[in-house]
Order: sequence, then structure tokens, then C-alpha cells
Amino acid sequence: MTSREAQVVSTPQSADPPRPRGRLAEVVARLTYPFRRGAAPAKQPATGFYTDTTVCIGCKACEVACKQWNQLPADGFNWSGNSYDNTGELSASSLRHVKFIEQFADVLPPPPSPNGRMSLDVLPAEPPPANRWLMMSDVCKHCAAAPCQQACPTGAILYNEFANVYIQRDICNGCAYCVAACPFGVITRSHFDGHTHKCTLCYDRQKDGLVPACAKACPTASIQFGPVEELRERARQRVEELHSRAVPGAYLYGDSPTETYTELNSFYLLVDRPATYGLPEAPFNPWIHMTGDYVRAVLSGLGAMGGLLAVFLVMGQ
Amino acid sequence: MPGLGASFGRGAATTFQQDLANSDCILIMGSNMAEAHPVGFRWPMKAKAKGATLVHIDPRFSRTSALCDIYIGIRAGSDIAFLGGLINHVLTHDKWFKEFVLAYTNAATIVDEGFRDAEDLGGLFSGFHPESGTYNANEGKWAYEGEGEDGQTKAAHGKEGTHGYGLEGGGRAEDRPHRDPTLWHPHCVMQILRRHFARYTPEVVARVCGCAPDDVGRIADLLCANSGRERTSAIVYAVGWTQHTTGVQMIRAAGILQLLLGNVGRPGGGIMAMRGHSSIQGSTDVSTLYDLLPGYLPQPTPDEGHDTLESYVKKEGIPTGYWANFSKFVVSLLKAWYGDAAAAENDYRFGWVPRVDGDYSHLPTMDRMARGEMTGYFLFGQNPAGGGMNAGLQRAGLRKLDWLVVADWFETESAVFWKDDPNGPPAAEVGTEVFFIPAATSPEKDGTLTNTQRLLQWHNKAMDPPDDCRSDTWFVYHLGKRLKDLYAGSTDPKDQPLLNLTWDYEHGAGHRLPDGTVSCIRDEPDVELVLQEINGYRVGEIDPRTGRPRLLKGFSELKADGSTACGCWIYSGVFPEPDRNRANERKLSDNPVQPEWGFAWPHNRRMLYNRASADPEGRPWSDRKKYIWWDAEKARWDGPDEPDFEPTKPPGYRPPDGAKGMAAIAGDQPFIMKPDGLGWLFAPKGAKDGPLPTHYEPVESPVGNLLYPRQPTSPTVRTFEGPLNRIAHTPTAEFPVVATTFRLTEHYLSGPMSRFNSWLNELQPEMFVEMSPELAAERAITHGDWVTVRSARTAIECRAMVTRRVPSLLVDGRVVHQIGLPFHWAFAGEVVGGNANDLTALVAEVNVSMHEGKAFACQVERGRHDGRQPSPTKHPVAWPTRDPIPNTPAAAQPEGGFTHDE
Amino acid sequence: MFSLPVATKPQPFSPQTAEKASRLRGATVTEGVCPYCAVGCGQLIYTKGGQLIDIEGDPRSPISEGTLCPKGANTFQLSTNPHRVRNVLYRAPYADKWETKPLNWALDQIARRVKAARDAGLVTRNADGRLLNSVKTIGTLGGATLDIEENYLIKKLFTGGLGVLSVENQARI
Amino acid sequence: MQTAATPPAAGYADREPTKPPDWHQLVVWDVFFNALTTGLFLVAAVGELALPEVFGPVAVWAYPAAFVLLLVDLSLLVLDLGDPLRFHHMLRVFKLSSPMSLGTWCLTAYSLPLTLLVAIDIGTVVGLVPGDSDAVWWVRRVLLIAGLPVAFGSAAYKGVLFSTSAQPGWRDSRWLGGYHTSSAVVFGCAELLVLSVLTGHDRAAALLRPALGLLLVLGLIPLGLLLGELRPELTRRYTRDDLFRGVALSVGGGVLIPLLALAAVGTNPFAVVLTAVLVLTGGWVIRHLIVMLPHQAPLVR
Repeated sequence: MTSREAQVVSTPQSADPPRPRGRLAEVVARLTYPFRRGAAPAKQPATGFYTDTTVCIGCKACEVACKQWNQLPADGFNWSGNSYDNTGELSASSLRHVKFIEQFADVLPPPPSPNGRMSLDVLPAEPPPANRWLMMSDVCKHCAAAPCQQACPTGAILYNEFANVYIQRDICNGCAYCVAACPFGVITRSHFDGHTHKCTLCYDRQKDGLVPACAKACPTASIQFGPVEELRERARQRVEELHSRAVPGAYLYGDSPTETYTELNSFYLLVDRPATYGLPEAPFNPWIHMTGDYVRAVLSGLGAMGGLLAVFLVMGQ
Repeated sequence: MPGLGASFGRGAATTFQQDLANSDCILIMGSNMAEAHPVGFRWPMKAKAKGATLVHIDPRFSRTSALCDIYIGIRAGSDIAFLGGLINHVLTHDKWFKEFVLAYTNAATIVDEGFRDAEDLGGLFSGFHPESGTYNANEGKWAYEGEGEDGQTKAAHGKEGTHGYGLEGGGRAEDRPHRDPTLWHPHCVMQILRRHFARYTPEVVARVCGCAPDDVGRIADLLCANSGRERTSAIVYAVGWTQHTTGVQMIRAAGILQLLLGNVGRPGGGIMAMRGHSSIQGSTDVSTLYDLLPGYLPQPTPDEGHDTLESYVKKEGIPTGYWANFSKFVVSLLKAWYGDAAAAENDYRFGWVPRVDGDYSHLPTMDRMARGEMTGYFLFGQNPAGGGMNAGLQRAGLRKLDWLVVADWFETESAVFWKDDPNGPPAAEVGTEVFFIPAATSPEKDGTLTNTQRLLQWHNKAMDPPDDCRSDTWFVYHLGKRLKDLYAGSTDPKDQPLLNLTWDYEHGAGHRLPDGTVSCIRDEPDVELVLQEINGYRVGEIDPRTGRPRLLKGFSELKADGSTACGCWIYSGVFPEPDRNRANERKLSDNPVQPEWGFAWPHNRRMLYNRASADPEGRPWSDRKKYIWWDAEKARWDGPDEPDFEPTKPPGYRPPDGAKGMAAIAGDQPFIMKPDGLGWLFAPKGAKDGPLPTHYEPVESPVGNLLYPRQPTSPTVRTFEGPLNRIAHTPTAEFPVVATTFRLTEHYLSGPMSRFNSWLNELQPEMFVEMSPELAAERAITHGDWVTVRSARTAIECRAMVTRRVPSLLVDGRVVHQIGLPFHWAFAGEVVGGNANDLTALVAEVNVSMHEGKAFACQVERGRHDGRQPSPTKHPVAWPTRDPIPNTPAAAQPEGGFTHDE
Repeated sequence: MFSLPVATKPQPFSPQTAEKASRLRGATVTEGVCPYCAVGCGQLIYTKGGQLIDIEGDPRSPISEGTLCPKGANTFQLSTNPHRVRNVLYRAPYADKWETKPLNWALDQIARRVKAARDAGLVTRNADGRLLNSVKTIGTLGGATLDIEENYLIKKLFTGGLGVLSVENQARI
Repeated sequence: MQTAATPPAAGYADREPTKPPDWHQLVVWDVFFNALTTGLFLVAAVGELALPEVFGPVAVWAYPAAFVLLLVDLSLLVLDLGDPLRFHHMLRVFKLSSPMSLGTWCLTAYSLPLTLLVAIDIGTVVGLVPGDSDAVWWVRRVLLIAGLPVAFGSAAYKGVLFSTSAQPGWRDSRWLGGYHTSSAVVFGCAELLVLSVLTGHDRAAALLRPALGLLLVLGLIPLGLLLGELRPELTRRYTRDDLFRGVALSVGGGVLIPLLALAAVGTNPFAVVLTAVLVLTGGWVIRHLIVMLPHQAPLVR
């Protein structure tokens, strides 16, 4: 009984093709590289994450496991004061981000506030059933129709065979349009290499049949990885179970498509409204407007040109 | 370890972490399990998923509380009051597990009528000597009736503590103690217990702890509903209990509660001690402790009874129970140490073992060091200058040394105290000579770690350490060889122990690494040989397969005639064959106990006292809680685990009169390390601060003792008062805020293994103090402000984390504020900051010389501290390495290397 | 159901993406145990060419089942760390800086100091003439983060061989 | 790396979930130059195609100017990339769903006829190309016709690029593309007017003045619609004073005053240049307000 982790080492590692020799060959190789194509692998069942925030202990093992596996840089020692969240946000160097939300009722009568700012309390949408400290490990949502993927002008962002949204680091040129496109604020551009980075869903590990580093490390199975269909089923059962255990506020975020957005292949079980967790209440795919915007742009332009032509033709004769 | 030892017989967690998943209710108290042991917390979470209720009782609402079903905030240091309330509730409502208690505990045993309880003497037990601050258990008549003055006495070390099993077991006369199964006898343990805990009513507990009176009954009812034949509850604790001057008694209280509820030795029950360091259990077992020889054998003292091996065995041995084999353990240890030089005619060189004539534990040693009484000191992966209690005093001690050797990975506070201590004198005034030996990390060496559930797990060397980094095995081994060379030829008797010390762990051939290459370190000792010596071998009997002495299969093979050698008897069996290192066995099976993964001491038993999982007749208490049972057909105990019992002793066995050793333990007495085979509700021996837990305030508390007003703090506690160690005695008005220290998931201890690591530092970069909005408002502090926290020792600055997670409590009608201080920062590393350990006091609990980091008094002020503040000694390093992975194409390089690689 | 106004065709894979694989292929895997707390999580240590390339949880461990906490997940950085000291450092009395020294030199010096301190500090019998055979002027501290074999050798050498009394570690209770 | 006291914020509910791309001044100037080059080409080409005899002589100056402006714009585009050496990756795919892809292809396609036109112009000036040959005339016509749609596309994509994003403000601005395209034509008209006045082509100038006036008035429609859509985000993120200055510069300075000036001052070269500068400045200010909008933290009220 050996683990996949022990078996993988027996797969031989391939080698890089020989590097071009000489300046000119190197320049030519650079110029032609983006136009070379690799063979697209055969499609596999879609995989993703199911993050059950009700069992998250906020340990941040996911963050460190991600940094370790992907060898990401530490990105600054800044005490935020926002509960135990000193990561602050998802970025090119923090592909996982654990959020902390403190919701506590007054124990003793509320004290006068020295200057208006008080403790870390975040008022819940509705009075919480008890004092609680919500924790949630945030990550790329791997949207079924991802705005970042649609935006990417180089084709660096693609859907790999597992239907994960993946940024090809050898292609990305750092235009940052994906940053603008993401409704969840997942992607940023790294100031180290100028490229954008986000969760790869450990594409390299999946290729070898391994679970992504964060899901593997998670001590309480708050982050679960697997075929999305299975995950959705499991998540829906969990919601029912929670409802039966007097957690009526539990619901799934992103497990199914809405009017304005597709389903997320990385979805969440939450117990407060999305905004409490820093998620958009109703994510919106900006491409819904694209055709109309083009039409308005073209019409305005044509109108102006028409006016111009009219003046020329009428007055120029 | 006496907390557990006095109750059950062994100072170790009674169960294993995975078994927590079988609990129906888990009480986590004195532990912040989700934060300090996140992976261990996996198992309570599994229990929760199966429907169990998790309860957290703690001064702070931590990440553990967030995941528990019930959280109750109590004042730091008031745990015994709360536990006493639970015990009282169980007793007064008659909810204890009758069959279990009657059969398996000493509830019915009658105690000497001369005994006087704390109830009678205003918070003191009989036998107290105020001038020395100690109890004399004999004078106090703590013993069972009939033992009287003849009860065997252990060698006393004066005031100092000892871990020796003598505390855990304790002897008695060979007569059977008197028992009253009706439990009506006024001096029977049950009646004493009832009287002792009657004071702990819900109202009183609420006044002391700051919780609501209902909370006690709520939790007690929950535990009772989840105990009994069909259900079990577990208790989890960690340093939140141990780091008190009443720590041993807190654990004792938990032991009493679990015995009353019948939750010991049963699946989903027990007391899980969560230890903090990777091998803290192992370092106690093998014992790098001043008063213990390996395997919990008491180190001899200048006591008359310790003059000869025979008198020592007579004095410290116990005639009944497993400790009857005492002489085998001692002689085998001496053979392992002194080899051929140890023989029957020279008392196996028992005289060579140094005698303990005082307290040489860490804290008193530091106190002596600060007084200039020490010459040289070795630090192996410990950082007293940052992590020691009253770390300022410990640094003052290091500055008084002639020389100091630090073996570590990074330049910790203890390595750079002479130059980087912001509050220390300039380097030119520090005379300590310092040697820093770069150490190997665990992937760079072979070795065994004993985890919190007594499980020995071998870790394999994966690669050589860089440059001059060496394992501590290498360092100690070669230091020993050099010392032997320096002393070579000496005929001075005092040098003979060293010259005759067996010291041969050479690798036969070069050490082959897992990748097939040979280690570059040619003189690395063979760690397996060390483990084999720990396991034990037959002297002079050569195994033809190896040409070395034949290995022992377990401690049952030990002999007292010098024919066996064994470095640590409780570990015997870990290396039964030359090619079978059971610590390195990683076999999985269908058995949920997974007995072939590693090796648990003793004798691979995963759950201790598991005989108690069956009823006195040997049948499982219930099908749901089946674990070990008597199989009459096979005439042996059966089940998924090794029985912690003689495997073929039937339940009906009754010892004949005058029986000795294991023969004196009946077939229905599961606590085989106890001379009477019973779990001790009342501990006639084993704890130096009393046979029953009693609530005392911490040494520093703003509140007096509401339960025993005449006795504010533990009568036996030792303080080391002096200019460097001022104490704000209870009740203090000058320092009205209760401080408790805590661990964050993101850091480790005082930071030697975390504050040099950027991936962890970015998660918790700065020292902060958690306080309630009420306290903040009182001191005009805003969230995020700099504040100064002051104790009687010193002051530090930190950022204010104003949060309702640290409740201010109503204690005896007035508001008592608490603050929480993470203890991870000091002055060396990538991130530095105020050190909570500088604030704590050097005080020592009497049994184990434990300090009181979890409850002390302080004052909080707005604004920065005007003293000198540390600045980082290391620049932050974003990437641990940017070297590409060798022999790996660009496509398989890590995604985050952030290189242009097309 | 929401659908896109513009169809997104499959995007081409780059040659590198098509070759994507984990770096664990061809590595050497070794079974280890996490050096941080006492839970005892199993770890798998991957090396390539003698270089550490990854440490992650051992999915077979019945205790940890492949999971790790943030510190355990950080074990890689504990070993591969530019702040690690790689040579013996020596600080002479009253000096204001470290000097780098050879390992052998340090061992010799330490052994000599131990001998001198022991010879001066060893007490054979106390004032009452009772046997002591002990040294109180030297001490060792640490062990709870060490392997049990290391602990055993420390106790054996310092207590059994040299008669040092103050052999201590972090464990207390 | 340790920070001084920072005012901590509790929770996440008050934060915008999106993150602005690190597009700053470079992109403001890029959007501005995009309009300058495409507008100039569009107006010159339409003029030359419609009234060759009137606009032909001015257009000869216009194409090199548009070419220079295009070079500036392209440089800004490249420099704004995180990895400028990979600019050519933009041409790796043609992707309709990505306005940036479409735009890059349009710009590339636009640069080809423009380059040839400039080459022909320069060739004519230095005498390498016979300026009056029929073949050249036809080649120019073909190039102009070929250039028109791609230049138009180059102008039209830019606003859509912003409006099809998730950024606050941008995502609400349905008329951003409309405004940008119409404003590009306004820019082009103003530029060509300046060129005409400076090179003394009075007939062209006489036509361009009313045209500019008309375009400015027409342009108020998309501008008004755009500002209407953006009002909530603009008022949330800019102070009242900033907004007043911005609107004064862009609507007052960029439209109303030029309109008055066009009516009042006639063909005075200095006044024409000043008018054009006002128009362009107004356009720049609007672009600045919009591009920087997501970077502007919401004001605490």
C-alpha cells in the first residue's frame, strides 16, 4: 500500500530541449516562441475546490503549503490589525488568503469609544446565533466562464484539461487586463517578473495525480479537492446536514450559475452574506455588455464621422 | 508528569490522538488545540462531524473556541475552581459511573483517620510545615488506613521537585488496604471527596471564574450525558494547565473527573495531554532531566538509603505492581552505561551515578547562574534568552558564564544575547565566551521522535547537512570521544565513569543516503546503534547475523543479574531484531489502531489502562465502546490494541496473600503501575502539594482566594525573589490586569524555528496584545495603538488588538480585565518585538518546578515603552532559495520561481 | 442560465504547458517526521541531486493523514534558509563580533573547557561525607526538540560520564 | 518592513472585492494618444477621400503626424506591459472576446497602410515617388480605404476595453466606448484644423471649423450619457472640488469655450491652436478621471 506521493518519484523526469546557441538564434527563438504550439492534452473531468468555511480553523497551512510548493516569495511583514489576517489580499505571491471575521455581541455594557474606532467587531447581516469568529480560505474561483480568460489577449490564460483556469507563465506578458477583468480581485501582477499569477490549482501536481498543496495540507478538510460534480454533491449534503443541526444560515456560494455569472469550480460554503467575506454579492461577468458597448462605440464613431462627412459634403461643394 | 501519574500510574497521555474521533464529547481546557496542534485538532473535528459536542473553556476565545460548540470564558488560573464545580456536580447529582468507580478506583479505600482535609484546615492539608513550605505526607497521614508510619518513604530531596516514578506510584505496606464498598465509611475516599468538593457550588465557581453559575451545570450535564456504558467523553489539555503553580493539581482534577465518569482506558475517553515539542515526551522518557534516570528511575540522592544499589532498590522499589521489577531496570541501565566495568561485585557501579542533593532544574539553575555560580553551559536547541521565564534574568545568567556552547540552526537570542539584547550592557562588558555549533535539521539526520501519544517515530536522513552543520548526536559523540582522550590514562577514581562509559557508535561502512550516495560526513555516529542500546541487549550473547550482542524483544526479558543491558527500559522492544527498527515501521492495516505504524511505549500499547474498557468480568461495557475484552476461549485478552495488562491473566484472578509484583494485581485492576491496581481519586502519594486538588490563586493575581481566604496561593510554591525577579503577590492592586500568554499557529515558541522564516513571519509579523474593548476604553487605547504592558519584572511594548475575544469578566462583583500575550517575539530574527517571556516571573510549582506563564499580574498603559526597542537582526528574505531544481525541465520548475524561462 | 455573447475557443497550449509535470518525478523520497510540535505528523522529504526540493505531509500517516499545519508546511524553509549558520561561530570574551572557526578547533576548545570546569567543580562527597560524585558548575539545557537518541547520549555523557547534575530540557510536567 | 501604526479596518464588507490593475499615467497617455492618432487619420482620410483637392495637401502633413502619434502610443502600450519584451505575444492569438486582442490586431493592421502612406509621402517629398502618377493616386486610395476600418477599430476598442472589466466605474460605463470613439474624431478634427491653419490651407480650415463645432456638440451626447453613468462612482471617489475642476476643464474648457471660440475668433492661427489645445486638454482630463477612477479609494463620509 503505497501512496501516490511515493509512486510519483519513479516517473522519469523529461529534460528541456537544448537551448538555442548564439545571440541571433536566441532572438529568433524568443520571437517565434509564442507561435509554437504544444499538443493539447485529452480532456479530463473538471476538478475544483470546495471550501467549507464552517470547519476552517484559520491555521493558514494552505497559505504556507502553497508558498512552499510553488516557491512563492514572502510579500511583506505588515501587521494589519484586521483580526489575524496579515496577508491582506490574494496576490501574485499569495495565492491563498485566509480571512478572519470577528462577530461578537456585547458582554458588558458597551464602553464609550475614544475616537469612534472600536474593536474588531464586524456586524453580521442578521444577529448571529452566537458569538462567532468566521474564517475562510480564499482562492481563485476557477470560474466556469472566467472573465480573466476572456480578457487575456495573448491566450496565456486557458482552460487546461481539468477545466481549471491556468495562466501560462511562459506566455503572459503582463498586460494586466485579467487583473481588471476579475470580479473577485484574485489576480495581481508581480513586481518581480511583471507577469500575473494566481492559483494554478497545482496543475503540475494534478498532472502527476497529486492533490493540490493547500487541499492536501488542510488539517480539517475545510479545503476539499476533487471532481467538481462530486464536490457539489458533497457540499449540498453538508448544507442540508448543517440546516438540520441548527445552522440555518449555511448556503453555497458559486455552486450553480446565476443570471449574471457562471458557476465557480472553486466554491464555498458560507454562513453569512457574501460581502461579509469580501465576496461580491452578485458577481457579474463584464462580457455580458461587450457587444452592446461595441455597438455604442461604433455608432458614436460613425455618427461623428457622418457629421463630419455631412459638413464636408454640404459645405465643401 | 505527576498530574497524570498520581491518578493513573504513568505520566503520559492515556490515549492517542486518533481515538479522539471516537468521543461523544470533548472538553478542551488549558489547551488551544486548533492553534497549537492544528493537525491533532483534526480528530476532535472528526468527532464533531460524527455528532460529538466540543467544549472549550479558556480565558480567550481562540481559534479553538471558534470551532467548538460551546465556549465558556473563565479567568486565567481559575481552572481548579471550575473543575471542582464539575466534580461537585457529578457527586451531588450522583451521576458518577457506579460500577466503574467501585471496581477500578480507590473510592472505597479507607484513608488514615489522622488525615485532615483542606476543608478542615482553611486551605491546607495536614502535615504542612510553614517554615519550609512543604508537606510531610507521613505526618499528615495521607496514607491509606493501616499503612501508618510504616508506609515506605521515598528519598526526599528537600523542597525540590522530582519526576521520579516514586511520585507516581508510591509505596505502601504489604497489607491490603481496607475498603468499604458501601462507601459510607466517613474516611473512605468517596466521602473525603464529597466533603472536599462540596464547597465548589455553581455560585462560588461563577464568582471565582467569572462565568455564569449555569455554565457549571451545563457542562457537567453534558459530560455526564456523554459518559457511561454507551458513551465516552475525553479531556484535552496542554500547557494552559501545566504552566501554573497549581498545574499538577489541575490535571489531577481532570483525572478525578474522568475516573468518576468512567472515561479512562476506554475508546473516546481518557485525558489527552498535548505536548508542545516534537520529542518533549521522549526527552522526559529518556530523560534529559536532572532528577531522573532513563525510564523514570529516580536519580540517587545522598540519602542513606541510596548508599548501595540494594538499599536504593529497597527504598525506591515497590513490591506490588509492575514497579516490582525495579532492580532489573536499574541494573540493565548501569550495564548499558558502564559496560564490563559494571559487575555484581562492584554494585554495577551504582556509586558512579552522580547524587542529586538539591534542585538543579532549569529555573533554579538559571537563578544560580545569575548569581555567578555556574562556569559553563550547553544549549541544545533551546533558547532561554528568549523563551525562558523572566527571560531578562536568564540573559543576566548567560552573561555571568565563563563559556557557553549553543548548538542551533539560527542565531537565536541565546546566541546573540551579548551583542543584540537592546536592554543588555554593551558587548565589551560581557565576558562570556560563546561557541556556536551549527546544527543539522531533522531531514539531515536519522533519529527518533516520541510524540504526544508516546509514539516513537523514526525520521530518516534524506541528505547531508550543509558545510559544518552537524547533528547533535555527532557533536555529543565527538565531544565525548575528545573528553575520553583528554582523560585517557587517568587513574583518578572520579574519572573512571567517563573512561568506562560505553561509547562506540561508529558506522561500519559509510552511511548510505536514500538516493544511493554515500554521506560526506564519514564520522557520523550510527544512530541505530544508539537506539539499539536504548532497546537493550543480552550482554555477551552474540547475534551471529551482526556480530553484536543479541537484542532484547521487550522489557519482559530484562534481568537484574547483569546479563542484560538496556538504556531505557520503557522503550525496550523498539528494536527487537537487528533489521527491525519498529520506530521506522510504517505498515498500515484494517485495524483502526494501526499498531504497526511506529512503536508506542510501553510495549506498543496505544491506549493505556485499556483493561478498563471491559467491565470487571472482562466483557465490553457496551458494543459501541468495545476495545479490549477477555476471550474466554483463547484464555487471553483480545482487541485491536495490545492489552495494557498481563495478556493471559483472567478477570477472575485474585492475588494470594502476600503476593508480590504483578501477581499482586487482581484480574479486575486495570491500573497496573499502581501498587493497588486502582485509579486514584485520592492520591496518598504522588503529589507534593496535596492528595486532592484545591483552588489557589496564581502567585500573582489581583483577586484573593475566594474559596480559602486564608490561603491565597499554593502553600508549596517556590519563588526566587530578588532584584531581577520581583513578585507582585496575590492579591495585588498595583497590577490589576490578569495576563495570560498564548501560542499562535503561525509561530513556534520564542521563535527560533519561526522568526527566521519569512513564510511564517509575514503571517504574524508583530507583537500584539489582545484586550477587551472595556479595558481599552478605560485606558483610552484605540485598536492598533502602541501600548506598554508592565509587570513587576519589566515592561514591553506591543500593538493593541482590541477584541471581544478576550472577555473582561465579572469576578466576585467587580470587573477583572484580562489580556492575552503571544510569546513568540524577542530581539533576534527577521521580525522582532516585545517579549512576553520578559514579563513573566521565575516561580516554581513544587512537583515539577514549572513556572506560571499562563497567569500573572500586569498593568496596561497607552503609548510606547520608553526603553530601547529591538531592531531585526536579519534582513527579510523573500525566497528561501532561488536555485532552480536540478535535473528538472522548465515545465516542472515551481510556478513561483518568477524567472524568465522560455 | 447565462451564456457568453462571444464564444471562447479553446486556447492553444504553449510547448511548456503541454509538458507540465510535477518536480517530484525522478526525485528521491524519504519518510520523515515533522520537527515542530508533538503531534508527530508524517512528512515526505523529496530530494534531487542532494538538494531538498519539497517537504509535504505523508498521506499514509495515521496521525496526520497527509495534512500539515503552517509550521509543518514551512519545514522546507527551516532547512533551506539563508539565515542558517553553516560554520562554527566563536565569540571571544568581551569581543563585539563573531569569528568563523573550524569545527575541530571548536570541539577541542570545548572539550578542554569542560575538563577544566569539571576538574575544578567535581565534588566527591558532601560536608556530611556522603557520596555526591557530582558537578554543579556545568549544565546542559535542551532536548525536547532533539531526537531521543541525542537526548540519551547527552544524559549518558553528561550525567553518567561527567557527573553533571543540571541536565535539563523544556519538559516539566 | 515593520510598519508604523496603520489604521486597521475590521472585516471585508466595506472593501471593493476587485483590484485595480496597476495602470497609471502611462495608460492615461496611451488612451489619449490612441485618440490622437486614430482620430487624425480618420478625419484626414475621410477628408481626402471625400474632397481630395481640398484635403489632399493637408493630409500629406496629417499622415506623418498620425504616424508619429501612433509610434508614441505604441511605445506607451509596450512600456505599460509587465514584460515589454513579450509585446509580440499579443499577436499569438486573435481573440474576439478580448477587446485588447482585437485592438492590438486593429492597431497592427492600421499601422501598415499608415506606414506605407507616410513612406509614399516622404518618397514624394524627396522625389523618389512621382507625386502626380495615377498609380500612386490609386495606391493611396486603396491604402486609405484599407486603413479606415482598422483605424476606426483601433479607436472603437479602447473604450470597450475599459467598460468590459470588473472595475468600479468602468464596469458601469456603457458609453465609454461611444465617448472615446466620438472624442477621437473630435481630436482628429481639431488636429487637422491646426495643421490646416498652420500650413495655410484656408479652404480646409474653413470646412473643419464648422465640422469641429458640430462634432463638439454631437460629442456632448455620449459624454453626457457617460458622466451620468459614472456619477455615483465619481462622487464616491472624488472630492467635490476635484470633480468640479474636472468637469469645468472637460466640459467647459473642452467643449463650451472652444465652441464660443470657434464662433468668435475665426481663423486666427493662435486662437485656433489654443482652441485645439483646450479641446485636447478636456479630453485628456476626462480620460484621466476615468482611468484613475478604480485607484481612487472611496472617500470616507
